[in-house]
Amino acid sequence: GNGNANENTDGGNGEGAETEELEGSVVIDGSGTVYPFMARMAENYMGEQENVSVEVSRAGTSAGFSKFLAEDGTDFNNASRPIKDEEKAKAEELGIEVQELKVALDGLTFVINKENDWATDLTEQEIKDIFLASAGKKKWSDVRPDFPAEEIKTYGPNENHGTYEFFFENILEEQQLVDDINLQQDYSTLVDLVSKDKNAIAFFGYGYYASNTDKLSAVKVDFGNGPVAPSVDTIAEDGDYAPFTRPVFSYLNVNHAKEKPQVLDYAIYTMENANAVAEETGFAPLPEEEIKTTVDALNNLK
Amino acid sequence: MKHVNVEQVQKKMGSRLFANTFAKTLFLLATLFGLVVLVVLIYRVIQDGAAWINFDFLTNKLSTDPERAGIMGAILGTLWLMAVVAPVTMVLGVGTAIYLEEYAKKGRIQSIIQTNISNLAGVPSVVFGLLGLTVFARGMELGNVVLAGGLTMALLVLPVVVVSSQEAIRAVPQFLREASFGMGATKWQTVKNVVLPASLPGILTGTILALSRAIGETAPLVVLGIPALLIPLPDSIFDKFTILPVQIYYWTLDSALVAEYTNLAAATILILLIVLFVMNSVAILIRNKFQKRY
Amino acid sequence: MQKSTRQDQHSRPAVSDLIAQKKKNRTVGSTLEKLVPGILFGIAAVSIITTVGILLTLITETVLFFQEVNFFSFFTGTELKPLGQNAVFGVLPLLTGTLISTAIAMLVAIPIGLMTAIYLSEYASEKARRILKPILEILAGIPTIVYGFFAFTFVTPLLRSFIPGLEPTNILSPGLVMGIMIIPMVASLSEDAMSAVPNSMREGALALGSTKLEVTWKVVVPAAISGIIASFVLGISRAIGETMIVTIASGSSKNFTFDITQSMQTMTAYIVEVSGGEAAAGTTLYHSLYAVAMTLFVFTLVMNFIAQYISRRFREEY
Amino acid sequence: MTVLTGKANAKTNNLSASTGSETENKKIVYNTKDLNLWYGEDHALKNINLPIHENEVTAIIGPSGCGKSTYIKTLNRMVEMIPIVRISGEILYRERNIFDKNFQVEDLRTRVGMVFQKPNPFPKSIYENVAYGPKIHGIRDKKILDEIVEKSLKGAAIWNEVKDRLNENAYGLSGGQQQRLCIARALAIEPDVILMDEPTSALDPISTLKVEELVQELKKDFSIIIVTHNMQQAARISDKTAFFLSGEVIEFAETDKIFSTPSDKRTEDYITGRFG
Amino acid sequence: MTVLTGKANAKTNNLSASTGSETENKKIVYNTKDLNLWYGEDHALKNINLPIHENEVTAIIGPSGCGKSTYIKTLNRMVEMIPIVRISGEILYRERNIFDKNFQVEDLRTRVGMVFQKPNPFPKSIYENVAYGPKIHGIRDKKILDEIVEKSLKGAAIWNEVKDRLNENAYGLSGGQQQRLCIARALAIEPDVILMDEPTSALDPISTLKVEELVQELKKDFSIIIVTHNMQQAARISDKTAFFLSGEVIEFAETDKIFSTPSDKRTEDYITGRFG
Ligand SMILES: Nc1ncnc2c1ncn2[C@@H]1O[C@H](COP(=O)(O)OP(=O)(O)OP(=O)(O)O)[C@@H](O)[C@H]1O
Ligand SMILES: Nc1ncnc2c1ncn2[C@@H]1O[C@H](COP(=O)(O)OP(=O)(O)OP(=O)(O)O)[C@@H](O)[C@H]1O
Ligand SMILES: [Mg+2]
Ligand SMILES: [Mg+2]
Ligand SMILES: O=P([O-])([O-])[O-]
Repeated sequence: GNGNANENTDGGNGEGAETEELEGSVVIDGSGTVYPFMARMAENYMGEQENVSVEVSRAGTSAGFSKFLAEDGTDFNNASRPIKDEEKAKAEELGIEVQELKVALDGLTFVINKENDWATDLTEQEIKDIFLASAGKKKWSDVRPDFPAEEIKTYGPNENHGTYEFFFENILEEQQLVDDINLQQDYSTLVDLVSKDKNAIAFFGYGYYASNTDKLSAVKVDFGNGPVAPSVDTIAEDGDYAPFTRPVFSYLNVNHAKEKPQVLDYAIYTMENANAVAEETGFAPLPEEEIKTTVDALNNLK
Repeated sequence: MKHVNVEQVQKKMGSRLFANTFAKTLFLLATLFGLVVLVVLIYRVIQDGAAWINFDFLTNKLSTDPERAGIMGAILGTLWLMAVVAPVTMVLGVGTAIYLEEYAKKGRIQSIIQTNISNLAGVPSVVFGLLGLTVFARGMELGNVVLAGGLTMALLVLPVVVVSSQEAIRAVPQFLREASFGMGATKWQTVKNVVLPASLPGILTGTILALSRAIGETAPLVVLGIPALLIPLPDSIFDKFTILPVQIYYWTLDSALVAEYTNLAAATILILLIVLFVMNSVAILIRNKFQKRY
Repeated sequence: MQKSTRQDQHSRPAVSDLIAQKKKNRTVGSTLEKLVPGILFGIAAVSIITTVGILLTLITETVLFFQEVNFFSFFTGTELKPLGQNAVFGVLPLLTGTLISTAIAMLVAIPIGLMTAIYLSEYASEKARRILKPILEILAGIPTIVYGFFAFTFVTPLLRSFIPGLEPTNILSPGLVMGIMIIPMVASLSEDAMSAVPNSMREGALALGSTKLEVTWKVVVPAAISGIIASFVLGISRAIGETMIVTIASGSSKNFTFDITQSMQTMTAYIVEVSGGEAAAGTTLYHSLYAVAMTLFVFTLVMNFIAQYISRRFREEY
Repeated sequence: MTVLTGKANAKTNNLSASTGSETENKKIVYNTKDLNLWYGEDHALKNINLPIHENEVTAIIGPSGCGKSTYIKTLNRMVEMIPIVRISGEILYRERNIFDKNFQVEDLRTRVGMVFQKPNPFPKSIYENVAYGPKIHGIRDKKILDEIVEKSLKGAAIWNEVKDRLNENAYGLSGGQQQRLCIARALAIEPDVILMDEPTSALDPISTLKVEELVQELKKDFSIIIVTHNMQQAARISDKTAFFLSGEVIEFAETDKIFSTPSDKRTEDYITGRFG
Repeated sequence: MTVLTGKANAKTNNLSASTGSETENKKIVYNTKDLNLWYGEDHALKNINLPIHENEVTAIIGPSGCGKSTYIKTLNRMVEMIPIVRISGEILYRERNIFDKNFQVEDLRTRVGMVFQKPNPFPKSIYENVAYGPKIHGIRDKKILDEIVEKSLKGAAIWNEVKDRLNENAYGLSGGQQQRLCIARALAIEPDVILMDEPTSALDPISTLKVEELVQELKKDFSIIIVTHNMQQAARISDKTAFFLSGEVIEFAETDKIFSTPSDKRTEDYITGRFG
């Protein structure tokens, strides 16, 4: 339900200069990974534009796209993976023009319980094996003989999430996951589950780990050159954790941006402040020139 | 021949009396169990939340930063919701009660409506949420605004108001109606001038209890799709909104993300419990003050 | 006659004349009078319309769902994977979740509720009753979200300290807390039923040398049994429909299992999870919401009918 | 049984004819003709014929359950509030059949006031109780209302007791005061006839006396029909008396005559306390 | 008032002494000594002294509210179910004070059966009603229970009417049958004394007669104390009669004597229907 479109049909307000007071609403849904980033961004923005209401939800990337690509859909969809071809096709069919905003970089992080003192560093292959049905790793001792002979409990975000799709498609190369993996809708549920289960291992965006370092440990991953801990530095584009790094996006409905000045204004604001907010919320920043290009593209929409 | 042996009876007496005392203790403990749970629950909530309640917490807008987060939005949302639920349920509930008690002929239609109301009272609240989502939010294209939420909640608590209003109307003695009819008053005049004023305290009590049920319900509004982060304050029934229980829900869900959210949730629970306690006390006061005047 | 004499005494016309005069202008009033029954009937019909609305909403979308998913495989399927490309819709994981949580809740609510009712109705002094009943009412008035919070942040950690295998989200803890929530309902309905048993019955039993326990167990409870059972059935219906406690404290695993230490999802929690902004209208996922809600609705409706039937059919005539 | 009824009727008619001469200057306000009433299967009023004259007090006496209340409630059609009631016959009020389709029952009740066995004031102020009738009939003018209230309360002989507390709740009054307030309330719409169903049975002797005096006073302006269990009361205050027995009118005549020389054995038995 | 009480007591004592000679071979089952009972502030029983003998029917008569039910309920301590009751004095049952700490009330009630004014069978089968008492006292053997049920129902003169429908619900019986069932239920635990509080007041004349005959029959095996409103009944069935008046025993003597030559004026007045 996005009745907000009607709220602003009078729309005349925001056409002028940037200093002008804007009003109306901005509706954002999509990635849970990007949610902390976007929530903070929205909050900051509303501090400056008091009459604009930005609401942020976190249904997950894929679920978000289905709400974004609809009549009267959302204004932005956050995504932790790029838009898919079939989603593009859907947009075209509906006549929605979509602008991709790459907002930050995230590192796929594998977290374990604080009491887990064996799996603190694993090789890239070991991690994949843990999650692959074909590898048949039931117990930690199956991964390495000196690990305890206890059952591995795998957790992750469910299929609504870009994070799941990134892991499944880009890292596991679409091979089947173990059947008993516990997939959840909410990231905080995952944090909670892992923090209370000694044999747990889960994957999600770095940001969720960064705000829970007191509850979880991150697995250092050996990509061939020794174990690397994920951090804002290592997940950067040329960092040592780069194999598990992915860009995160927000997709803008350009039609809405043209109709509603507050939507466009918010898009520009997001890009201009992306790196600052990224740092606060556990993402790696983007190169300045990349941001500049996006901002220019947005300014052209006016 | 004697079948009942006095000595044997006496021998058994001891164990029977012990069983009685034992059972009595057990029953008392069972009764106190509820009390204990209540105490623990409230103690826990106070422990987690009391320290977080202050003026800023009550008056600030929502924020992702626990130090700055406040529940003004949820408080206003709750008030706006009541502003829809109260008149709608009053009109529907009291109207239905008047119809059933004063106008309907005892028969099929009346018993169908009556049965329907008691069944409606047993329909899970999520189902009402779906009704609201389908009919008000999507069907009528209201979106997830106060009006849609309020109408959903109004239907949800309607049976409470109907039943308590019926009881209140039934408690108005017949002789008052006769007195009015005897003056040449019409039925509606009698209902309006005699029956309703006399049953008003009962109706109000029921309505307040229904309202307190409405502002404590979470599921229907979650189904309706209240955004996780909604900072602006609602200022009309066409605005998006959140209410105290929904805020508690999201903070509990996100407590793994930011640990302090547990405290915010607890603090909000305290506020909600206080509001409910006040509302119920008012209801009881009204009931006691105006009870049995004839 | 007297009317005219009265008019002489006073400057104003007689009341009866005034009334007659007003009556002529009262067509508006009498029109209203004629409309009122119709208006009130319209209002009373809203509750019927609501039921019809619920049914229509559920049925239309459920029908769409069963065009996409086989009816039989839905009700016998043990696998529920509503998301992703290869969605599978089997409702059994939700049914077991619902039934198990209800069973746990009733294991708490029935004995404790009944014992509470017995204590209040048969043993407690007037003074104790006056203190205890309002406390139960408070317990009944606490919003379920608060119970959910309580289950998640207090009961689960507490249970985990002595049930080692218990998962952080599990069906046991919300089941227990749901039971606590239902205690007041069972207690107060059962107490009503027992209070309706006439005192002469108790006197008859006491005069035969019964202890209070024997009076209660052999005479009062059997005499009130239909009301007591109806209270249980209503409790079950309430447990089946309860949402927030399980949503918060039982996670969202859709495994088909009977292990109460595991996370399970109930029908209600599924509805919250899927509708909470995720499903776009028109998808199978969205339709599944209604199919599950329909199942839930039928369950609770049947329970309510059973309760009504029991208390009507077996109402004791003393 | 029908024979008996026939006899009773015949007698009643004779009587009313004979009394007719004495009251021939007085008009008939209410004339009941062959009235029968059933509660479901229960035949509660049987072939009632009863002419009631203007500016008189007509008492209705009879043992419990004989149909007194039923009859008096039929006169203003209040009895129809009970769904199982069926009626045949006619009641003419001022020569119009009250069961006529065109006769609005609210109209009838506006002209015919009623006072009940138990005082039944509304849970409102004393003022509002009396003003209730005029208000529902559309009189809104505060000055006129004030006048009506004062006059009615004076008419019911209670003005002096309540004039300083008109805005207090009527439930603060004693039972006797409440009953007189109810009479005032009936007077406020200046009815033509006042029906009273055992108006003093819930009152103490002193209040009873006051109400009795009031009834005597009121008959100057109104026609009064009063049901009473109390034979002495009937003898004291009424001009005519009708004796009911199991739904029939056994005898109807001047009160003096009924109490001195009743024509029917059953009347005599009842009056002398042999049954009832 | 105290003077009066004193007088009454003195008389009562004399009487019991005088009757003592005639029944000296019979033991005293119940002896009430200086019993006083209050409901809150309300002094309901005043200085009662009453010896009751074995295998006799003792009737208690008196106007409504005089304390008959209160007294009989004190004999099996049922009166204590009302929280505001206070008691002083003694009641000796078989020479033991029933208010004694060591005297279990369940024990007392097992030996003293009671039949109430309104029949109060349990909503169970006829069989279960009668078997209830034996069962709670630990008799489980089906054969013994069958025997007890048959014997008790025969004892209560209802066996023939119910023997073919023992498993039907007791509520299917008529009022009179229900009352006899309640008597059978009391007999089933083979009590020593049976207390009856107006056992026939809810029954029709034929049922009443049956119960009266039964009482006469039962006194061979039991001591019976019966409260009755019905003077004729007391005269017909009792051996001794106690006349209560506002909580006091005015007179206690052989029934014949009470009804032929009462010693107290008030007794005479009551018996001849001058009040009550
Ligand atoms: N609402 C009713 N439904 C069925 N029967 C009724 C109803 N009201 C009265 N009756 C029956 O009609 C008969 C006459 O009743 P009514 O109340 O008129 O007697 P009454 O003369 O006023 O007696 P009382 O002196 O006790 O007031 C009685 O047999 C009564 O049982
Ligand atoms: N539960 C009670 N609480 C307070 N007072 C009571 C109670 N029961 C009886 N009384 C009072 O005690 C007095 C004796 O009552 P009791 O029932 O013993 O009279 P009774 O002789 O059995 O009368 P009846 O013939 O009407 O049955 C009465 O004044 C009564 O009001
Ligand atoms: Mg009457
Ligand atoms: Mg008695
Ligand atoms: O919530 P996601 O970022 O994984 O889509």
